[in-house]
Amino acid sequence: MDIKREDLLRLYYYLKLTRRLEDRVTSLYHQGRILGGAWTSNGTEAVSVGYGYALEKNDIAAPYFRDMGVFLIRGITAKRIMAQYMGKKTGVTGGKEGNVHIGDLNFGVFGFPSHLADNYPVGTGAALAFKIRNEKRIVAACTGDGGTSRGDFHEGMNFASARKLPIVFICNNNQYAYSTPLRLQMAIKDIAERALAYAIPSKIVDGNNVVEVYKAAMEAYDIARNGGGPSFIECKTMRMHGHSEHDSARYVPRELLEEWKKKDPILTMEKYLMENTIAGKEELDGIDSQVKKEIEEAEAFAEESPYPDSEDCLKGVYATPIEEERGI
Amino acid sequence: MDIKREDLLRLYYYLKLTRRLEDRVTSLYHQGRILGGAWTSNGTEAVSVGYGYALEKNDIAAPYFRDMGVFLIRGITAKRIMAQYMGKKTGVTGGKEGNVHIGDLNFGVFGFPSHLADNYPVGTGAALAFKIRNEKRIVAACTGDGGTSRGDFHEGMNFASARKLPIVFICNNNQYAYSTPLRLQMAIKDIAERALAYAIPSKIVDGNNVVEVYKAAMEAYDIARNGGGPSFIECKTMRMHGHSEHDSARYVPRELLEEWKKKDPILTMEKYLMENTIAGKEELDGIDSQVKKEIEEAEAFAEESPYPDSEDCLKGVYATPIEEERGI
Amino acid sequence: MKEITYLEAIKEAMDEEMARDPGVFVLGEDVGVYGGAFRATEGFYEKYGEWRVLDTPLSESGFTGAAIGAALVGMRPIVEMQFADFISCAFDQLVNVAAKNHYRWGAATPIVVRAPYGGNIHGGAFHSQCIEGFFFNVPGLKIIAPSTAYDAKGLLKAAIRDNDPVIYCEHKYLYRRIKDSIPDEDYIVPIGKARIAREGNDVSVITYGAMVHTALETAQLLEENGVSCEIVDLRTILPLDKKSILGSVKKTSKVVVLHEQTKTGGVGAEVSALLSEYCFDFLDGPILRVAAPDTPVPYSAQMEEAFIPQTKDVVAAVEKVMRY
Amino acid sequence: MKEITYLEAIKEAMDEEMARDPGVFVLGEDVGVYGGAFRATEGFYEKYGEWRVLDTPLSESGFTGAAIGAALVGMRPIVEMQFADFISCAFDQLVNVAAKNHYRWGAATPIVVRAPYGGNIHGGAFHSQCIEGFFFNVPGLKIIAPSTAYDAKGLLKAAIRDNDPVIYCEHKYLYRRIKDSIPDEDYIVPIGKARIAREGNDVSVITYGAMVHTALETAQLLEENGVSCEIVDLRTILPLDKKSILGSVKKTSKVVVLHEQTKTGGVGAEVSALLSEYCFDFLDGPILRVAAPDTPVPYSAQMEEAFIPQTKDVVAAVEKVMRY
Ligand SMILES: Cc1ncc(C[n+]2csc(CCOP(=O)(O)OP(=O)(O)O)c2C)c(N)n1
Ligand SMILES: Cc1ncc(C[n+]2csc(CCOP(=O)(O)OP(=O)(O)O)c2C)c(N)n1
Ligand SMILES: [Mg+2]
Ligand SMILES: [Mg+2]
Repeated sequence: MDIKREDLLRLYYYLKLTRRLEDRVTSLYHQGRILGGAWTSNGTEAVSVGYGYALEKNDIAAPYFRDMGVFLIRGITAKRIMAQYMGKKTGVTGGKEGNVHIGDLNFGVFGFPSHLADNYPVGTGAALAFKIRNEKRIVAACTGDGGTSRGDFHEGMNFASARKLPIVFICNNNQYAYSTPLRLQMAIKDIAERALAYAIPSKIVDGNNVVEVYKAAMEAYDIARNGGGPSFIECKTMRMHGHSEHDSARYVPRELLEEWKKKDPILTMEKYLMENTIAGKEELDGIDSQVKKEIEEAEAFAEESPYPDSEDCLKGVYATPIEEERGI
Repeated sequence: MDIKREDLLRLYYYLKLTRRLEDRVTSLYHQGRILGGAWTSNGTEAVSVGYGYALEKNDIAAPYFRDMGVFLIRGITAKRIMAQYMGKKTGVTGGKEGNVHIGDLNFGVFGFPSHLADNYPVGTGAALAFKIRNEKRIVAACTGDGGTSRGDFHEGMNFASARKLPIVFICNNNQYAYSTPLRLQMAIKDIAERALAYAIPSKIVDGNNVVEVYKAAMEAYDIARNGGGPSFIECKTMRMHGHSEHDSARYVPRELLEEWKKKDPILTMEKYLMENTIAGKEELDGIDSQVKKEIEEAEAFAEESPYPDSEDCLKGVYATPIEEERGI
Repeated sequence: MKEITYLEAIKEAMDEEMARDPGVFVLGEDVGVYGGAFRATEGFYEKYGEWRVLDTPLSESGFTGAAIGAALVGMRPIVEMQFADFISCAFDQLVNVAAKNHYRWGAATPIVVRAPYGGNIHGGAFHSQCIEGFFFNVPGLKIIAPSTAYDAKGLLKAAIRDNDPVIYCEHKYLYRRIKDSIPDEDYIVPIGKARIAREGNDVSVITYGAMVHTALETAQLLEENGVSCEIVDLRTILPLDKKSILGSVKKTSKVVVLHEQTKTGGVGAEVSALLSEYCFDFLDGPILRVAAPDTPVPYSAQMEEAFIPQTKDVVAAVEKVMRY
Repeated sequence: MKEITYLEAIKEAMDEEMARDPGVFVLGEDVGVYGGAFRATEGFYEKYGEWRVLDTPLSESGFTGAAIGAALVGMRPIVEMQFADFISCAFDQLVNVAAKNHYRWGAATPIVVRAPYGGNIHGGAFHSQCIEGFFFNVPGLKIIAPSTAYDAKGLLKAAIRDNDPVIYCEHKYLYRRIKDSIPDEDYIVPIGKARIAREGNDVSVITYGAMVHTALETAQLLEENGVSCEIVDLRTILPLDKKSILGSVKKTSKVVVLHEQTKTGGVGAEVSALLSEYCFDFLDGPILRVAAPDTPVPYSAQMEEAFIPQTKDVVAAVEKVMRY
């Protein structure tokens, strides 16, 4: 599979945008300028950027909380995300929700419900709708390694495979679920083995290599789009920060982090682009400057944005409110 | 593995006892003498008899509703079961519960909660207790083919394997879940493939051959008892009645039933016993007479038993009731 | 006009909506070839095909989650729980995903979950539960519970057209036991509006579901004693129709709240609390509740009869408030 | 005597019970090496080893079910939900297995489920929920919710020794914010008994959890205006201590019910209904409820503050009933 130069550069751009956005959120968190906690995908950005970029406009993403790349790629701007993190009215959810609990149907992104793997059945349902309506759209649903232990992982995968639905399940295997290592999470060696239980074809990819993730996603999407049913992609990577920014992750062996630091997805991509003479250092620096500017603007936008009104709290519980209810 | 003659005859006895008990329940149901519905394991008795008989006294069974053989083998008498079916005070649950919703800790049988596969995690918990306390006891938990689609199947299997717990998971694959055929339930060919997702060793056995089921269970129990962790046994069989006795099962192809009728577990066992000259027709008839008598006595016992008192309805909600509550 | 049963009303509502709107489809266990455990979708498979009448794997969370996802991309799924009791397995998807989607990120989730609920059928603890209590404290859900064939049809149609997740509590005991004359034309019964099932002046009996019929029996018996009962059939449980509840009690000043659900934390508690809060000056006596005792549903006929509120219990309660 | 926080009280209770009884063990996500998301089991792993402080796979239904099974064979498991909100995933096991085991087939299920609940921590809809409403209509469960460090310890010990499934609602907001002097000796606080958190004569404020502190602030403020509030801290939510509730209101004749849980179908509705039913003649005015509005928990500080009942809201309610 050949990837256009332009696409490779966009992948690089989104890797950088994701990293810089989340790094900035981390700083702001430590400065006390974020409302609540901060979760980042640091070190694993290639997963969400890779599978997110492979989606077509009308497809649906059913993400989890380390999928910042997906949000950005689909069109949820850094501005809105930064405002979201600060609990502002201009945030993705107008202050109703926080941080990575983002969704926007205008961009084909399902909201992430905290409850891990809930989006596997939910994504399956969108794929079911596409199948019923005979539309050539697909769904990509993602969860973490820990999320694969949940019943909803099983029920979503099983339903999708029984009906051969157009969905691709992604797993960000960053080796830890909060403090829990894979060893206590499951007895199998590769999470891809879970897919055997559903006769779902699976692939293991280097989750730090955005090109690999992107290619695997493209192939799987293609199969799904053409009636071939679901696939499962395990992206092997490593969570480089704590579970959230308040967690120092002392339980992770330092050597493991050292080892994975060398495989950083951005470094990996820079090397790939330069070694294959797709882009030079200057061009990449140019992209980085653009990203920096975008993040600065996003922060300024968020800072200047107003907070929501307290009365907003009562709005939006129902899509079809019952008039009589307002009487009292 | 050699099986003692005495054990083979007991296996035969329990096959017969299960069949005759449930056949009688079926007749009584059609005469309107059963309270509520009637579910039988007709055609699949070798599963529960085989895995139930292989258990030792201190082991735990976490059964599902087509496990009549297990109830009987563990020591819950036909009398109490018949009374249970009639909603009598002398029934296994004193009239609080009905039909196959049976459990009795005196005999190491966990109650069956209707919600299929709930007993997979519950059984896993008992196995965890045995491991914590370093006891040489094991658990056998069972569900149907349909039950394997539930999240609790996944969560129970996964936890048991991550901790290498002494439990054996049994699946009564009778090819239908109510009216739903395997084809709509899952995309895999053998349910045993589900075990691959947990690195749990599995075995497929002829679920109509009680000797095979018994042997497979013995082997798996042995592994579990000696620290080898969980196993999964898929028993391939066929549900020969409707889902419950009100269901004519028109959705099952008649040829399929014809084919499986020839493989009836009782016929199979009789053939085995006679061809291997373990027992002659007369001896088997003798066993059958004994079974018949037992069922007749059970029915008489149940018929003569009193109904529960209506006030019993208020008793037993809590194991430690709160005295003050009684004030009002 | 034609006479149909409560069950037929449910069936007709789905059938008509499926014919009207290609986005409507049914999924659940055994709803396809078999036509559903209670036959509510009989013939649908033949009529609408296997992609609009879907037999699912045995996985309530999975297929409820799938319904939510389908709804998010424009479908109007109807989920059939085989028995309401199994909705417990889909609790997380309903409470945390469906109920909160719109508030959290502005996405409407138009699903209907049909929940065949209630006792009196010797089903025991797992085939008789009233499940409205599981969801009654969950903003974002709507809960409805028709007591007549007319309402069963009209409310189900309204639920299917509604843009919010609706739990539709259909009482199994009523399926084949009650009938109504139903108009030939399309109609809906609006969600959120109670119904005065019988007008009266002396006491309000506020109830819903199968207990409406118990209340009607009570009213008939008491009429002979000169007591005039007004019966309020809530129809929608969440959100409650406060106006109708308060309106009736402002007239009668005496109240009995009746439900089959167990007493503590039941819908009756909320009705009572609303009255004490907004209607206290009109109250002429204590607000009595007649409800199932706080136990699981027992199996044996004797215990089940003691468990489910009977006409005599309601008569006793009404007589008690009338003595006030 | 020593001063410890609410969180330390929880930790001590577990620690002492684990030391006392080898059947007690803890399981849940990250309770082991990490010591729990809120550090409630810090040091336990080192002290009791990996088989009594179990990091489980991410599967609430699985490990809650496992706790039930372990309890059935004689253990006394403590399940930690990382946040109470995730208890939704274990709903079926709790409601249909744990709650009904004893009634259905006579088997005691002594498990404790620790549920770190409540808002005021900018956690949004999935990290702030009050979950008592999910279980309040489920006979067979016990629900407790301490408001002080003293009770946190004594109630948790009682729960661990209790033979029934207990949902232990520990308010996250209180973890490090409140302290108590705790006796050095072993003690328990009995399940099923409310506590008069402050004596008073004019009005009863009935509440529990973090709101007890809001009520105490209210009482202090109103004392200056000459209003004497009695504060009833329910402590046990299911079953409710009816005697204490009725006792207080028989004395004061005026009531405000207060909780952080959303209003409709909350515990307050039941308290109100009990009063109207058993104490009507003593009531001297409407029973007002102060509670969160019927919405999911919003995230932004502005909205969350509007959502969670504040002292000023309780003051207003008390003043309103006092004007009656
Ligand atoms: C059902 C559920 N239980 C608990 C949590 C709390 N929680 C949030 S993230 C997390 C660990 C997730 O691990 P994993 O799935 O591997 O994703 P990662 O954070 O590593 O990307 C936990 C336990 C949750 N979100 N959902
Ligand atoms: C969680 C759950 N959903 C639905 C049901 C209703 N139900 C009872 S038995 C059954 C089919 C069971 O199929 P299977 O697991 O294959 O067992 P079998 O009856 O074939 O032995 C269904 C759907 C149930 N008991 N539990
Ligand atoms: Mg992870
Ligand atoms: Mg089956």
